[in-house]
Amino acid sequence: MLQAANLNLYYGASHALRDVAVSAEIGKITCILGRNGVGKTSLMRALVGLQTVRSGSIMWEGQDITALKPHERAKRGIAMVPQGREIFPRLTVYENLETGLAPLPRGERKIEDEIFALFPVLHEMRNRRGGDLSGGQQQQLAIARALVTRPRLLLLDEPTEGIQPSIIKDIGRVIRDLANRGTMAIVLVEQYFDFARALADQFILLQRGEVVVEGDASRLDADDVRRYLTV
Amino acid sequence: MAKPEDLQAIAVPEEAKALLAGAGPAASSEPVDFATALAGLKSDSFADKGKAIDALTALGDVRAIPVFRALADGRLLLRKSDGLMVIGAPSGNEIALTSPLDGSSLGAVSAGTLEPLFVNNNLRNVLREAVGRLGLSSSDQAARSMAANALLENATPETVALLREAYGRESVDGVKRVMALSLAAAEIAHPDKVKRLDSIAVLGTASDLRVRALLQARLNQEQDADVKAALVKAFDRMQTKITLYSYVENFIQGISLGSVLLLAAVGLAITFGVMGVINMAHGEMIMLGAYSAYLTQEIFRALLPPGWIGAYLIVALPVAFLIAAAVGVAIERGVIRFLYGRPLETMLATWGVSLCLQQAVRSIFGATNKEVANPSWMTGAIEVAGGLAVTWNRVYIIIFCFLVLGLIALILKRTAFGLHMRAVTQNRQMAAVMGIPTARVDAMTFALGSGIAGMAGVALSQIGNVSPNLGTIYIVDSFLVVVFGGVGSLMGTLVGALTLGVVNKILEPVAGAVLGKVVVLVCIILFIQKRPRGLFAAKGRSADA
Amino acid sequence: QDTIKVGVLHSLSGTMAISETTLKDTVLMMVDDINKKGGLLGKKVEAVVVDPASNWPLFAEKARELISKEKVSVVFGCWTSVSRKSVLPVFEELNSMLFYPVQYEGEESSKNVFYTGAAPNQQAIPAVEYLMSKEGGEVKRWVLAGTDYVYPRTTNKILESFLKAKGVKQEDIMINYTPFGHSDWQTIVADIKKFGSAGKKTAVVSTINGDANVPFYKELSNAGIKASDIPVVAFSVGEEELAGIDTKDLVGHLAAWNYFQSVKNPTNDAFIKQWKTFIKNDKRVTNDPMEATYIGFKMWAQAVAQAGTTNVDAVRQAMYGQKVKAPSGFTSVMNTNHHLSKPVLIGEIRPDGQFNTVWQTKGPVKADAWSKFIPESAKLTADWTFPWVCGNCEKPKYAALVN
Amino acid sequence: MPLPSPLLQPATAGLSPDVVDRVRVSDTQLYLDGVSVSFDGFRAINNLALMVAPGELRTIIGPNGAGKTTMMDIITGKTKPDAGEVLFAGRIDLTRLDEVAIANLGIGRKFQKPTVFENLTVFENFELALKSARGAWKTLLGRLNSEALDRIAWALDTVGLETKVEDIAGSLSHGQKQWLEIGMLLVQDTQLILLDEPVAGMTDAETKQTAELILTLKGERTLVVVEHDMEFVRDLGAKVTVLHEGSVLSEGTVDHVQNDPRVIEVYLGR
Amino acid sequence: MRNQLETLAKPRPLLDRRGWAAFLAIGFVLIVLVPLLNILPGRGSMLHLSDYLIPLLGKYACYAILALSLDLVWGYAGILSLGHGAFFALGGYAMGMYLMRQIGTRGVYGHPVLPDFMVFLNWKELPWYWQGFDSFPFAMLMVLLAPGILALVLGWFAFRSRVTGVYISIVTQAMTFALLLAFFRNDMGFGGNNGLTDFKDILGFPIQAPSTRIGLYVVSVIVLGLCFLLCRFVTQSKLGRVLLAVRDAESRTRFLGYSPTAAKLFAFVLSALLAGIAGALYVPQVGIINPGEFSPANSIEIAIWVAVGGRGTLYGAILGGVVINLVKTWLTGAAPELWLFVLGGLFIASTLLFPKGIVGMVGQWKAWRDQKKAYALDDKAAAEKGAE
Ligand SMILES: Nc1ncnc2c1ncn2[C@@H]1O[C@H](COP(=O)(O)OP(=O)(O)OP(=O)(O)O)[C@@H](O)[C@H]1O
Ligand SMILES: Nc1ncnc2c1ncn2[C@@H]1O[C@H](COP(=O)(O)OP(=O)(O)OP(=O)(O)O)[C@@H](O)[C@H]1O
Ligand SMILES: NC(N)=O
Ligand SMILES: [Mg+2]
Ligand SMILES: [Mg+2]
Repeated sequence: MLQAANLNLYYGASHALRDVAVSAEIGKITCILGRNGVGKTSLMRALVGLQTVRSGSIMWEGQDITALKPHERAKRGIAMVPQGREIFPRLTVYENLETGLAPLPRGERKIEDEIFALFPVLHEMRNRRGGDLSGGQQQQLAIARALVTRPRLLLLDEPTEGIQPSIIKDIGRVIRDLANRGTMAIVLVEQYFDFARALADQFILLQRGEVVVEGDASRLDADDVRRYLTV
Repeated sequence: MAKPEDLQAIAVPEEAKALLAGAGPAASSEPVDFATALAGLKSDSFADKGKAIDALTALGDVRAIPVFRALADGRLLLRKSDGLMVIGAPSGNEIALTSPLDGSSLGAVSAGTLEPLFVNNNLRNVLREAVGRLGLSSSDQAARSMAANALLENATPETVALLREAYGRESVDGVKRVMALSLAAAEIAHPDKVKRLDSIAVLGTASDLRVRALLQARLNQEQDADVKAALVKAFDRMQTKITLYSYVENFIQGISLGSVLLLAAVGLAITFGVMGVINMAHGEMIMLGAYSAYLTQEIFRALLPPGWIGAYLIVALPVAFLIAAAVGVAIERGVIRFLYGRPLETMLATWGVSLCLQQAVRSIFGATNKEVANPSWMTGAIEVAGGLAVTWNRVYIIIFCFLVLGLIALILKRTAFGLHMRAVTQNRQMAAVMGIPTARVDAMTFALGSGIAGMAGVALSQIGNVSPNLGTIYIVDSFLVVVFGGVGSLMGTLVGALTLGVVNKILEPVAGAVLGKVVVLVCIILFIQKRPRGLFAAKGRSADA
Repeated sequence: QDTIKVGVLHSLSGTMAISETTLKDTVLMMVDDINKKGGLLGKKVEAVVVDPASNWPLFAEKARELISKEKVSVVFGCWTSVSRKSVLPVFEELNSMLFYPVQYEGEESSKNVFYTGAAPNQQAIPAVEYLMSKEGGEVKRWVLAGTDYVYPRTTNKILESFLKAKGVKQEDIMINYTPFGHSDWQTIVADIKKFGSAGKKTAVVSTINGDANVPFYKELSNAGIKASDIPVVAFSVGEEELAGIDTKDLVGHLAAWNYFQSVKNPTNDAFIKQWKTFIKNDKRVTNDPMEATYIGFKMWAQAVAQAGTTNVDAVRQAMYGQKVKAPSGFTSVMNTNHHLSKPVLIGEIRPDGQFNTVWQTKGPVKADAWSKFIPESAKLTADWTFPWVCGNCEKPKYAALVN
Repeated sequence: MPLPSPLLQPATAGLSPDVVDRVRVSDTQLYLDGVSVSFDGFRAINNLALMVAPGELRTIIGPNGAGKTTMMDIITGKTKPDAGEVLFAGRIDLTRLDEVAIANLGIGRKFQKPTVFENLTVFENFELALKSARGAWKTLLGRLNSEALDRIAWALDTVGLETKVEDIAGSLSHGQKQWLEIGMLLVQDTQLILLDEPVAGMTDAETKQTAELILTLKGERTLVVVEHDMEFVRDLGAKVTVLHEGSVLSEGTVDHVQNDPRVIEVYLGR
Repeated sequence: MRNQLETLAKPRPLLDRRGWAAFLAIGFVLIVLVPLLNILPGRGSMLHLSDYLIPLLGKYACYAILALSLDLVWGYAGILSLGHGAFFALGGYAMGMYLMRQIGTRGVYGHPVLPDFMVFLNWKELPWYWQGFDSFPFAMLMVLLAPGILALVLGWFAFRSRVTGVYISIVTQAMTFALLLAFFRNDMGFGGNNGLTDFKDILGFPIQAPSTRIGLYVVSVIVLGLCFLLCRFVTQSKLGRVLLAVRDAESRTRFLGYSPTAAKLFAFVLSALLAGIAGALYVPQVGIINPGEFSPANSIEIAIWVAVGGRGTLYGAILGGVVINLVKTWLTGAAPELWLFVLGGLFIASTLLFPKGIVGMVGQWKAWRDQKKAYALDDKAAAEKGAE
């Protein structure tokens, strides 16, 4: 169970997250919504430890991980699919996936076949440099790479960006499936509202760095969305 | 002048008696005994020493061989206390003494209590010839071969006779061939035309520069047309061979220079090529390696028996690796880690580090060069033929640098550490998110690069200076090699270094060392226009972002 | 308390630190010594050390600083000719005094510089003459190998014309220049080997400078070129350089200097002892430029004592004819051309890194500021006393007054 | 000092006669035929043909890795095709020009991954994009006129970055950079506009808004839009080309391609 | 909105009011006050500025111009030239050749035409490339042309071929290294390792006269000021922004229709010209030009000055050039055996503490202050909210 509370994050003098709280439960999907620049990515980066917060706490599996380094958080089962893919450009596709083995105990360092079943193109292109892949292929690689770590908390920052419709559908199914297995908590940032709504168990809606609406997915009504997501 | 009292000390009693009986030292045409002749070597005049040597040689006593060798090497000594003539051999910090008369041991003393007998180059030649003459009857086949070889150029009728005799006795083929050649050389000016032709036929099969000189000299004097024709033919054949060898030699020298460049650059191929850190202190890592070799050698000299000294270089390699790696880690943890993603600031900071390291070494070890010995297994050359020789240290360096490069390639491509290294440098933040301990990987990568530079320093100490400036000598070349090869490509570094080495060595005989290097640099500049990302450029979409 | 300040202008960092640091220490030793003996003119002598960092324009800047700001009475400094050239205008402009202790190409005589190192006629010519002699091996073929800069160029030019005058043919002379710090000697050593295998006795005259010597000699010894085959005689390789090389395979190669540490005489024994005590290291060696520094310092101190002042003009006058019993075993004299008379010694390298003197001049040789073997230069005379008062004149400045 | 720059000259001046080609398909704005390109043996574009008329809006869809971005790379000169013809305005052979010359012909592009000048402010990004002389001397002495300002003001307003004008572009969020790049295209005012996934990372409302913006440009400008958002593609209502494995799989109206079984198979999914 | 845009769109001034005030004040001190302090007060006076400082300050001014020139290409166009010393040296050699010719018969051999080093190496006549250097205008032209043409040719090839990043650094380094070796060669006819020395006068003024020194110093400072303004003009123009764009995302500028080749070439050549001018001013003040100036280490050092001062700010480069050399002058005298530790330590410390250089300290401090302010403000708001 993830419980982050009172997160405050600054870029220099600009206050990007204001007392933000977010939680995620094993087996559930938490959606983060909000317009461009409200702080969704900042929140995700804070959760994995790439951005230090000025105040607030992040509790994971009952422990305070606020001060931990990103790789220590990875060891505790946290993985992220970042916005902008962030593939290792000069590693091959296979090597990119192998980086995901780092936080696993020695005996478990193996890439599951399931991953390739989900993204067959990655198998086809396993010896190509990651940087040479098309945008959508890279996005698939980024998701696969996160899954290789066998995370217990999976953070997805706009994972469908640039992916073709059929695969988006697959990804949706997989996310649902992963959640249903009951071994993983999922936090999903998504602009693609239909996709988000179909998956979300609970949600928070950000505006200018603040949580303005939160709750159960059933409470997510179109009015709120219109109010906060349109111009 | 040798005083009779001194001689008493060396002489076994009977000989001493004979000596005191009045046999003049050296040079007398009357037969003298060994001890008396030996005493002549004590003279301060080079001319008198020469006469004594002649006298000893004339005696034909093989006991003279170790004496001559020792004299030529400066190991024939006088004991200051009593003027006794002894042969010395270093043994730890002391000199072990043996008697020139019967080879019996006289114990070991400290070097300060002895005084060497000096010869000059002229006498060294005389000695060599004498050793050669005496050596023809040695039981050691290498000694016989050397002796015969030494007689190639300056044979006298007397030595020819000796040689012929030895040739008759000889049973080893290789030695026989050398003797045949020397015999042929002696007969090149034989009044008998047939003998001359025979001699030329034998000589023509060699590809020795000395033989070529002999043939050429003869060519200038020869009157007979047939012989002249044979000479020209033999000469031309040899010339072709020698020219061919000189191309091979050029190429090997190029590879050898290339391997030095490669050694200087391999560490940088990691710290700069893989990590992207413009490490201006790279040269100082090499320097630290060289000083590690020096330190190891001094420790060996101080603590271990002299027989061990040859091994110091082997021990120096891991020592240098550890020292340079430790300094590397200190630099990475202390400075560079705050500067990732800001390569230019790293350049500035490592420049500062390099200044400090240079000055530190200067303060600790002094500004002057340090002597790092070549172990005996690294000295000398393999003579192939026709003057083509490859020195052992070069051979070892070539082998060593390929080993190191292979090792790095293995680490980079085949280990998880290698994968993490590459991932961290390509996207440090994302690597951290994937669970790679970036700080540790950075430190270890830098340690590896530095450590390898340190090992390179050990190798380079064998062919160059060991001074605080050592690093500055290699830094420009190292960057040149890594960049020319293509940053990030080990293969590029390898091919780049070897290419530069070979091209340099091809140009050097034509353009001279200075212009040759200028031309090489200009070629590099032009080449980079053709391949703006080096020889082995990173390809693909990510490269031209 | 009032002191007499002495400037020390030797590189302590950069490429020249290898050679020059020792000279700085030598000056400090001399200062220490003179102070122990009660100073000079009743005052303590104080050394002002600066680091021109092997950077030639910085030499000029530091020289100016020493003279103008520190107000030193004299400066001991420089190694390379270019550093001397760089500071020369400063010393002349500010009328100060420099003691230059290194063998050099000559062709210079400044009123403000005293040259205590060898001129070419005190090193090169005698060395070649020796090798031509029976004792030296009757060398017939010559390799002139040097670093590409003025000193080797000039020396080789002088030697070339000397050799030709002795009947050596052009094809028996090979000239080769390499850049500073040249480190890959494979080609050249192989060439030397080939050049030397033409059946005539061959020798190498090396004006290779500084750092490049170590790899050169290492290559030489590895390539198996023995001194008895092809001897190398060097003018820039001394005890200090050899201390950085494993000399066991270099035995018999030669050097020509005005001083060797191995020379036996009481002055030298004292000098060596003084040095080892001062530097607190029994393994350190002495060498020719150190001896030149020693001579220069002694002469200056004597001249100051004699003049009773540190005034540059007065001291300069007192310098002429100044004599010092030198560690070389001879008495060196300062001539009016600002150069010394010194003996020439030729030594062979011993296994212990020292030199064994195999030949020496009967007495001191007077240095020529201008070489007789360069036509334009042969005409010139350097003499800073009446009636010449000139460093490069064809006739005395005050010729009219003489008659 | 003569600057060796094509910027100093009118677009087609100095081009060799065979570059300014035989007028073949004179009334196309963009013409590709038989274009192929391989990377290390992998055929990313395979005998591709495409014709876009002046003023046309063309939508391009296709699976990940179909070659859409590569096609744009070819048009803008980033990648040189191994074979085939690429003509601009029916006569200019783009394969012989470099990126700069092509851009100066009037071809603008938004990249799939937003690329802006991160160390310049939003305003400066616009200033650089602004249609004006590109030569070194001209830019040295160049000044902004009020017409240009109007254009920037309009673009700022359109992309909703008014409050960020003086911010450093690097500090923008992902979506904001996307918008900035679109804005830059607007002020660049080129004849042919290539948009690679313009609405990725936008909210549904913003997507709609973008579609409207594109529709207003249609007619005046020729637009080629690559997208995966079928909703958006539908909103644009333009002719759709489906790429697959480097060549055209299907072409026609949105309805036509959406019902093409092959398109469903490889792209849309069931 | 519109107003804001109008202000943003205004041509940027060379300097703002405070900038001009500082510029003029510093100019006054350096050009008027310093010489006066040297000339007027008596030697013993407290106010007297020592003679030896004048050429030193003049030298610093030349280094400052050099640093400025590198900052233009490195700070703005992103070209880290590791061969700028070469342009400096070429300018210096052009000036040195003029000064050599001015010696006339006053050389040691008294040869009317040939410089001393040619006489004693047996040169018979002046090589063609020495022709014309007896004329000051011609020499000045060469001060510009030699580095300018080299930069033009090298830059044209390199930028056109898209040689960037470390590759361009290495190309420039190889260039200066090649020139170093070439100029070392005595056969090149530039005096070999010794270079050109023993100058007598410049434009008829004796080069060692205090008045000439002051003159050269003042000229150097004025030229520095002008170069600074010129660089400001370039960097404040739209071309300045194009250069920054090229620096940060070269490929992207191409798609906007800017030719990075042209922009970079402009900056590179201009920068080489400035470096050449700096070299030309430097030589008469230090009295020697020799191949050492071509050494790669020298060029690296220039980059270090710029980095320490603050890259991409122009005045930072000037400051860096002056400060480092000041420190060096001081330490090589004050701590001759330890100064490398101090200098090296300074480099390390300055990169760690002031990543944006000395001048970046101000911005760093401002950012820090703003952040503190924002924290305080937000904390207050939060407290109030809590109180409600
Ligand atoms: N490195 C940075 N420096 C300064 N400001 C930043 C930085 N990164 C983000 N910001 C600012 O913080 C705010 C939140 O950005 P963030 O990237 O978290 O938004 P987002 O919600 O993910 O937007 P999008 O939907 O566009 O991805 C934005 O206003 C942005 O300008
Ligand atoms: N430099 C390259 N080296 C190797 N393969 C490449 C290279 N560039 C592109 N490719 C391959 O070419 C194919 C086409 O890529 P492209 O980026 O054009 O696809 P796309 O249609 O834009 O896909 P997406 O919708 O995912 O953006 C992909 O399979 C990609 O992996
Ligand atoms: N003067 C010398 N040896 O440079
Ligand atoms: Mg985001
Ligand atoms: Mg794409």
